[in-house]
Amino acid sequence: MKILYFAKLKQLIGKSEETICIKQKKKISQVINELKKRNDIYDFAFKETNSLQYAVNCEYVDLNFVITDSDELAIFPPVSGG
Amino acid sequence: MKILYFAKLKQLIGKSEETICIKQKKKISQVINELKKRNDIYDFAFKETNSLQYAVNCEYVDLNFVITDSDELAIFPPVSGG
Amino acid sequence: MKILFQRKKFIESDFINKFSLNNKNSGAIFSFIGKVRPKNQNNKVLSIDIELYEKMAHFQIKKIINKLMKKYFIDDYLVVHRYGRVKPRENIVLIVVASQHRKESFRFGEGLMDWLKVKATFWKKENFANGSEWVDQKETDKKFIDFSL
Amino acid sequence: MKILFQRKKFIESDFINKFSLNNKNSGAIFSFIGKVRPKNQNNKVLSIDIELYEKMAHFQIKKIINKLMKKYFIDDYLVVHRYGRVKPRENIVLIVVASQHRKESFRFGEGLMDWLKVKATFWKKENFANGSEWVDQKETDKKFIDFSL
Repeated sequence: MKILYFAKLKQLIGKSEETICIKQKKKISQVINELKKRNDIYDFAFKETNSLQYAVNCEYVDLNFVITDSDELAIFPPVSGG
Repeated sequence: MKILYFAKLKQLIGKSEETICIKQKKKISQVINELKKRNDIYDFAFKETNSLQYAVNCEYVDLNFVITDSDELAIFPPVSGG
Repeated sequence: MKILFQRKKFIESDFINKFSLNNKNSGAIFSFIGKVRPKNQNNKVLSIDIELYEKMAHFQIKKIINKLMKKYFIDDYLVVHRYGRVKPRENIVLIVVASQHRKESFRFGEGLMDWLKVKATFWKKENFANGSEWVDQKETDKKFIDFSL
Repeated sequence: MKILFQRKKFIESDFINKFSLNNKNSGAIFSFIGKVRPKNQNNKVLSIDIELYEKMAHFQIKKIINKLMKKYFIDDYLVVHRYGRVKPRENIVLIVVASQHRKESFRFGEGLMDWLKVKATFWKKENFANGSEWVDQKETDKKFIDFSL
């Protein structure tokens, strides 16, 4: 599954995207917990970025949303365009 | 006192302005009754033009407003600009 | 801070670009253009004639603006309104407003249009192939105005 | 009916005049321009960087537009939004809407801006002399959106 990071989160993690393999369906919250456990950089990045938002295939979803390996997950702070 | 006519009222009366002499203070309604009595043209014009509006020195007023000889009275149908 | 009444036709960019440049430090520029529609209920409009009581139109628009400026903080405004003969598809009215934040411009610009429609002394006459007709004020326009101002 | 994301800077008239000409028969043209303000609370803004998740921004704006079009009858719209580095006083966003009657354009244009502010995937970073800061979403912007859509 492709994960995209944007704005401050991307800056703190140090990359804009990566691919992880999800064998069975998972909640977004689980995926994020696993990412946080990887290392201090991820842990810090997720803790430092407030009120993150989640989108799967361009639709906003919440942490309980269940994703599969073919999805595109995007994680980012609240938008500030316009 | 100067009286200005606009739009349909002006078209029916056949002039855009005229000056009348007002010796003492009068309500607008009185002035209009006197104008109507002048001749059939005035009478018809005032009857034919619906929901007339009145302005004295550029401020909207109603028929009971009292005017003096130094005022400028404007009579017209509801505006339709913009 | 200008109110212009003119016979001459104009295009948007004659005014909007310059206005935006003059208000370099504003974050929001609102504009509204009202144009002559080529038809009125399936009757082809050949032209319209706009009559103007200039002194009062100026006075009334200024009065609305003063009220709106007490309520909404804006940086600048421009009002352009044509009179005389206007052809279908030409611009009749242009309102441009500059403010720091967008909502102030929106409320100011919309409020100004609403009040202008019922207070500014312009009258339109539509010319058709088979005659002319004075345009009535729309009932709906009366409902839009904010009497708290 | 266009949504454009572009790096290149633009001026209003690049779009508004043409849009108005393309919508000859519309009675109302609404436009809103959002610009970079040169200061943020007395800190001089040297530039801003706008990050974009393009696919999602397009999808979300289209979704808002589809909802708004069910509620308000409009003739046409145009959305232009810049990304990349933008200088103070340059335009960031332009929305133009054409409709028969003004209120439809106003409601559509304002609603689109309101939703765009909280849903369209753009992020701004302000660059100052002594560092950069990501711009937070404004609390007030959340209050404006019409959840009935």
